[in-house]
Amino acid sequence: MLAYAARRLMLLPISLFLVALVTFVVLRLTGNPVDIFLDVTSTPEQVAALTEKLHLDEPIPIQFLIFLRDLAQGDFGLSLQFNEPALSTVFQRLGGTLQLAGTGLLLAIVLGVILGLVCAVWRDRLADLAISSVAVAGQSMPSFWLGILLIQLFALKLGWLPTSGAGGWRHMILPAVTLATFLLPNIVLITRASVLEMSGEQFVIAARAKGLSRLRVLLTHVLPVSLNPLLSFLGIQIGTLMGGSIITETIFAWPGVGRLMLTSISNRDVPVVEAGVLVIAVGIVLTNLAVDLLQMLIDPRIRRH
Amino acid sequence: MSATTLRPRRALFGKGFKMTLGGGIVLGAVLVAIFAPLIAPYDPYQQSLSIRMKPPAWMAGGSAAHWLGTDAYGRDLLSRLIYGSRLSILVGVTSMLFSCLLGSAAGLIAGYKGGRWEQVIMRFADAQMAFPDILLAILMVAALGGSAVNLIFVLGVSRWMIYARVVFNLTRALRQRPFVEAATLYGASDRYVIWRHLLPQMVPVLTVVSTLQVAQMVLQETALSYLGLGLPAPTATWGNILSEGSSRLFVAPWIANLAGLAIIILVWGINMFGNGLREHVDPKSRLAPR
Amino acid sequence: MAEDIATSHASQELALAEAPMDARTLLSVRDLTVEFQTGQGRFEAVHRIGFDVAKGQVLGVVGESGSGKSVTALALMRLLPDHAARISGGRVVFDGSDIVPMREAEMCRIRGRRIGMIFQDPTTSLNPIFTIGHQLREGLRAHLGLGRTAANRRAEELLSLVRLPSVRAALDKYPHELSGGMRQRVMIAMALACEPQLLIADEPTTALDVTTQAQILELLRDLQQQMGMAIMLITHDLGVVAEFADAVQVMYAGRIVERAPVSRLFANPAHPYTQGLLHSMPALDEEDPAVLPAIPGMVASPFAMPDGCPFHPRCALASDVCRAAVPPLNPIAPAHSAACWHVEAVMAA
Amino acid sequence: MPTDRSKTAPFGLTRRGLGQAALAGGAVAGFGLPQPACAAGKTLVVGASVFPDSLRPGISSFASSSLISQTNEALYSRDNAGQAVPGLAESHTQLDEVTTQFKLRQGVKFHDGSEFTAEDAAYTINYVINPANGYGSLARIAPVTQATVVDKYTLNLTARAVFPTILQGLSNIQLQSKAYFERVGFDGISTRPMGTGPFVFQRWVPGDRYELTANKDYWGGAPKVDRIVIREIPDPGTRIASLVAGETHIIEEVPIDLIPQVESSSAAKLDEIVSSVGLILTYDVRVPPFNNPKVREAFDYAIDKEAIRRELLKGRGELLQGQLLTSNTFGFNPALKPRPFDPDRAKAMLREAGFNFRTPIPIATQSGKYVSDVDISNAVAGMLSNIGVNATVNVVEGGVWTQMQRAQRAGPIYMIGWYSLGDADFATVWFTEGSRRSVWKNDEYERLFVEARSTNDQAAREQAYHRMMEILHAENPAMFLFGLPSLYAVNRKVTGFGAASDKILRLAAADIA
Amino acid sequence: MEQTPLLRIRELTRHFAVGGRVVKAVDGISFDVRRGETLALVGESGCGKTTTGRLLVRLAEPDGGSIAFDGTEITAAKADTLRAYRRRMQLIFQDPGSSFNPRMTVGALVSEPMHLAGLKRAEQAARVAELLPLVGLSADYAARYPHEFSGGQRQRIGIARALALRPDFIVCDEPVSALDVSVQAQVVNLLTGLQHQFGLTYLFISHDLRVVRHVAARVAVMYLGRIVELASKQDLYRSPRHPYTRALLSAVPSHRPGMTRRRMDAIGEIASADAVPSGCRFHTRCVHAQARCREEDPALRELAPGHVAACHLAESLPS
Repeated sequence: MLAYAARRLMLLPISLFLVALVTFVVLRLTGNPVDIFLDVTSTPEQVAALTEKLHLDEPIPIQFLIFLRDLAQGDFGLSLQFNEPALSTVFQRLGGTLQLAGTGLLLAIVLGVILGLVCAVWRDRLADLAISSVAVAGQSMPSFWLGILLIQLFALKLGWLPTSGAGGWRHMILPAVTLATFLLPNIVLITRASVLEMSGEQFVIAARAKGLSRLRVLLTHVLPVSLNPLLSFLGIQIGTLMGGSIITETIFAWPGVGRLMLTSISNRDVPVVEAGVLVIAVGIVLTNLAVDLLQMLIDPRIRRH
Repeated sequence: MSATTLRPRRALFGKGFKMTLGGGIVLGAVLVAIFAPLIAPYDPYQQSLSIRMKPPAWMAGGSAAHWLGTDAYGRDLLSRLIYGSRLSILVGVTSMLFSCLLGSAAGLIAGYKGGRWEQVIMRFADAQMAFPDILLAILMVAALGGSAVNLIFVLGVSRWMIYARVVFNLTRALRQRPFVEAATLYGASDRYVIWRHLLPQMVPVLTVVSTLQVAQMVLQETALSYLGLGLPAPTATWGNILSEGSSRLFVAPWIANLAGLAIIILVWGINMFGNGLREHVDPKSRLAPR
Repeated sequence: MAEDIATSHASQELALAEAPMDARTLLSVRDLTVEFQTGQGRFEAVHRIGFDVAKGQVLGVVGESGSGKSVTALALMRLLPDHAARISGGRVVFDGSDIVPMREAEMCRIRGRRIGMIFQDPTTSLNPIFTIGHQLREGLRAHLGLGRTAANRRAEELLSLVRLPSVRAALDKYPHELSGGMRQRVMIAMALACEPQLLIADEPTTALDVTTQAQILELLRDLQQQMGMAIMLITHDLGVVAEFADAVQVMYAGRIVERAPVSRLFANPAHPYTQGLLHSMPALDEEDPAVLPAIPGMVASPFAMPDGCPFHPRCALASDVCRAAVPPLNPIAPAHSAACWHVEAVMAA
Repeated sequence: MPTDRSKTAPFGLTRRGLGQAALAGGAVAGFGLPQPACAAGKTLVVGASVFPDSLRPGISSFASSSLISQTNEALYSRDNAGQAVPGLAESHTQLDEVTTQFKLRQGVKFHDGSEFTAEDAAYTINYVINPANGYGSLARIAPVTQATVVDKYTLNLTARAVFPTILQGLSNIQLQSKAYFERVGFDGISTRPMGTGPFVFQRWVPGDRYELTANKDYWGGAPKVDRIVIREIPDPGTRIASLVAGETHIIEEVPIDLIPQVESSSAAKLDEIVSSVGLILTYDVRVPPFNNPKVREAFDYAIDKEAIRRELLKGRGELLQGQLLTSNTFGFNPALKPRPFDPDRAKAMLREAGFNFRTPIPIATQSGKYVSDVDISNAVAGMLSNIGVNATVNVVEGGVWTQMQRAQRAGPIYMIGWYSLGDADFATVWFTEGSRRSVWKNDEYERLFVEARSTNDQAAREQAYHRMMEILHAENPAMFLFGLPSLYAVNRKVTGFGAASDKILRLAAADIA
Repeated sequence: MEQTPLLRIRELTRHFAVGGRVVKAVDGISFDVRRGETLALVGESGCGKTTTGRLLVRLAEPDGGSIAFDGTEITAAKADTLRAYRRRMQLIFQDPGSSFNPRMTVGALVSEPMHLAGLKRAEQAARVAELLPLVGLSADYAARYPHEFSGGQRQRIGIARALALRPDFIVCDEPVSALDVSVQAQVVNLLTGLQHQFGLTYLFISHDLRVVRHVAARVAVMYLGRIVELASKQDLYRSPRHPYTRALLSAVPSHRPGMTRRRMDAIGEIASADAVPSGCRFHTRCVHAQARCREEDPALRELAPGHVAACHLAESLPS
């Protein structure tokens, strides 16, 4: 397992290299950061200085190599907006995103698995129909609109929760719920499908033939085995969650990496965008690795390969 | 278990029902889009500030002249929603086609050729999985600017690897299948195997994936519009209408809500249809949603 | 019971009349009917079958796919897939009580404790994500209330019982780390964990290699002699039955078509289907005819059962009466009965 | 919330290696925890519409001025109406045509306890006027050539020529402590501002919040509240919602359409002031179609400005009278009148000018920078479409906006507002070549601008500005739209706060009842 | 003088790499398949019999050794040459269902080999109409889809397809093991009938010693990638010389109730092909194994005319 983890980690640089390459190319397409970051009234000397500082006077491939060199040293340069190391700018906001994404993910998983189980157990009954239909409707809903509706209802009409920003746990509820809805419907449907599929497995009948009760078989035999497809899905969708946090953080003015990315892209803060994208990519790759390891932990059959 | 009664429990939402209902909604939306000029009561871009933010006919202050009311510039909301369906569907479908074509070709090459091709293509796909699609889309729209063509390109590029993975796995699985081996045994060329045996087998799965992807693309377009990276105003897209309306929820909630409703209905219809199709193609539902 | 026989559908209990339930009877099945509801429609997978299993008896149940033999086994365990199948009639009296109307909780106390079951494919019958030990202990702890150590000790005993090498190490292994034969041994250990009175073995050797098959059968036979439980051995392989069972019943299209003590069935098959099965199997030690005597045609779809005897479309002896009426399971000799209108002709052939 | 720490813990290691542990760690660890103990006192929360990218002084945006002026003050500052009032200087005297002497306030303490003296003022101003430093607001005091210390509390400023608007200009130059500046450098004062202002810097979380505590020793009297939190809430709906919900006490920039939302709340009220910003749509006169003055004039006829003001601005603000300046600005030419709305005439003129109606005309605008900016752009685009022009709206983000401005490639039309702060000098400068903003050039205009700037004769200046307005009116380098109001919404419990025409938050006197 | 065999296999080897381990699926086997005969390849799962069949028809590429078909070396043949031979060599799959493209009709399936061989459409149709009755199916079935048929019927379709190009040689890979007992006999009869009718040569892969005894002329027994015994049917069944063959035979359930079984010569289960034991591969399971067996890999020896076995103790085994 450790060897596997090591092998996977060795692939990380490849992924990161490709992510870095794409980011670099796209950002170079968007124009000269010097033009953005110097005031209209700036002097030619300043332009030259910044151009040199950002190595913009070098040919593009050289720029990329310089970028990679700095990257290897963890140096993304200074944020053009905040005038501080880009990476620490990103890390400052990472806590917020992790907190939000973690809560949202937890909420989505716990609720999703419970609802999915309910659907599977009462398959084709009213509860299943109701939950599944809502789940499909949930898949179909622009989540940012849901966020806005939640603000309207819970913050404005009822006044129970704050509208935006970070603070105590109450600030967390609406954004976390909104973020959770990016994954929740799918988790419900996958859990349902997975539990139903696994319920038909021979070992489930065999377990019941041992005299274990239906509920016990469901919870101790079917559910653990059903978690693996769900984990695979989560591994793939962790990117969606990050994407969702961009939107959610924007709606709720949540100080996280997502919103930082959005503003940095709009402001062409190249170092921060590059640092942010790579930090997100590392996060996603590591999450995927964690998911894989978790799957191995659950299913010994996967451990071999 | 009840030993004495067997209630034949058939899903109320059977695949037939899902496909009919979903397909009906989609067909309806497509028809509306095609015949927009005939159906829409007004020019969707005709603004008249004096009647701005009139509520729908059923609300106090509404009038039958504008069934769904007007938006912030006095444009007829119904007409804008009708015209908006054109771009939403167009962007959704073409970007899906683009990413399907791109991804399927990549997946087919990787799966069929294997070796270095596989390494390069699938590593790239993996890498892109580590790049949230919406983030990539934001980056690219920011770089390229928001036009319909760019939007389609960006949405397509941001999700090609979904198809690449599906097609790659299918190709690999199908190549092992005895009927493909049988064809090889009879001296079939690669091209024959691909066209005659692999692609036809993939069509149902790809249809399902593509259908559900259209839904995702429509949602993605609205998300980009919300972030101000969609098509430029005053273009009538549902995303733009929803985005414009969302800043006026308090004073004119119907603008955003009706646009949101339109999106939900269409996307729900597509999802319904896609889910039905999935159950039809793959009754054991091995294809994960999305 | 007499009233049931009078119904239009021929009950299969005629043959049982001569062998009334006695103290030795462990399981008594009467008029058991299992109904399936599928997307294509409704059908009876098992139709009013009846049979007895005596204490310590090995009953072979032989049939091809779709004959209803596995469904019968699941019905006895009340493990039919509940969204698709149900017991629509009949009684299953196990050790004096009818399990058909039993509550699920009661059923849980019977399953695994008083009736054990093993399945065709040990690979899919073991949960891949738990160790052998865990899966063995599970039943022990549920039924016998054993503590962890006691359960572990008992699990070790059981694995030695089924002659698994290096028992202690095996407890911590996962199913995929064992060979097919070993897995089936584990399944047997599990089924026998609480020393049940009846073991239902559903094609226990089909998925195994020939040499493994023989070893598993040998093990089962030894364990049966040692522990004295009754076994209901379900198989499609007459050879397996010949070696192992005391009595055989042959099923075809959801009905029992013949029942006999094992030696008698092989010597004097009374149903054309039984006869066909026996003959169509190439022999191992004598010269076959150049052309194997095959049973023509194929099993009818459960949705399109022919009128009359379900076997008549494939039967050389089929006559008008076969096409018109389902033959009852008639006694033709002590403990031997067959459901055929032309028993005499068959036995003469 | 102990989970917060555990979640961020894995990154602690990485961060430590970056030498930024204290900064980042502080921000993250404090994140989501209950408000610190000092919250026990009165905390005033402001919802800002736009946050600056950084706290770098002098980036000539009102958003950054507004934050920096909480901690740092100028020699002369402005009141809410935009008039220059004494700040760190108590008075000034004109020694000769080009030299102004300032008497500084005595006994003023920096937040670090050191005393504010002429040394500090001279040091800051000399830093600003050194072109090598690239200080953004340099243009405000461009004519100043030198700051000299006369004594501890007296400062002389020398200009190149007569500089009639020197006080207004100085109001944009926040003064720094010389010792502190020298110690921490420009980056230091940009990350931890320290000055003489009514509030003391505590924490700056870019994109989220700016936290300050009251300076109890403030020369103008201790502020009434103990703590100030300025939060960035870019979405106007959310901003208003936060006010209505009581999370914020003051919010900036209430969109006109959402005024009913404020008015319907019993907790909040609207606070409004006429600002001196003239909102215009600038044409790129270098290339077709707007190199043709006929096309520019035709466009002016195509827009029903009165309808936009009536419907979108709900009658607020004023219609620019066919010129850049608002009517309250010195130099406003009352003789000029806006061109009437006449779409037929516009259409005819466009045809006459050979205008290609299929040419895409994207109107570039920022969002939330000016009242109803996007709405107005949309309405203009809609009116242009009504006469068949293929107009769209291109909402541009801040960074790109700067890029476009810098490169003078903002597209065929872009929306911008110029503050005059009461004097034409500040607004008219933008159409001169020296501003590096205008692509429209007019020799007479240039000449008049310099003339008006170089005399203290107010009548002569006014005459020059009148003529410049005539030129603008005739030439149409831009479409002149509205003088915009500045709209704040305030919790009814808040006293001592007023809407500012220059969008600077003045909170020293604000209190929560 | 014996004719050249139709197939001459020498030292054929196929190794896979799975998860860093080498699986010796086929490990240097040699045998001939004579014209018109049925050579059966028997053994338990994992012994390499299916891989051997696939190597012969070149669905898998051998790592070493040679295959000569009708006197011509085809081991390294290029696609073009191979195509000509492919017409003469066919494969009948174990699971007929999965060897059909579910989207093709029976007619299209049966004519696919002809289509690929370049036959005209009309010829194809005519041949399909000929083939279906030949395998006992109605010619009308051509328009139907394979899923509409039962297992036995599908195997008939598979046989028809294999016959489409009038091959000389057919590899039958467990052709009846997926079928019900009552249908097995039908398909076995069909295969033997067709062999007589067209003079076909079969390599009959099976684990079912009863069926093999019925159809084969000679039988090769495989164990862990090697042939351990090869003999005529009569010799093999009457006097098996390898303990493994003896174990296989004694493991087959008898049809005679009450008959006591011979003591098995084998214990345990087939080892994994990625961990082949040293010496004689069978020694880990052999009740007769001696020290020599653990060290020395026995070669195939001719013990009687046409009867070869790879066992050191072949002569000294108790009967």
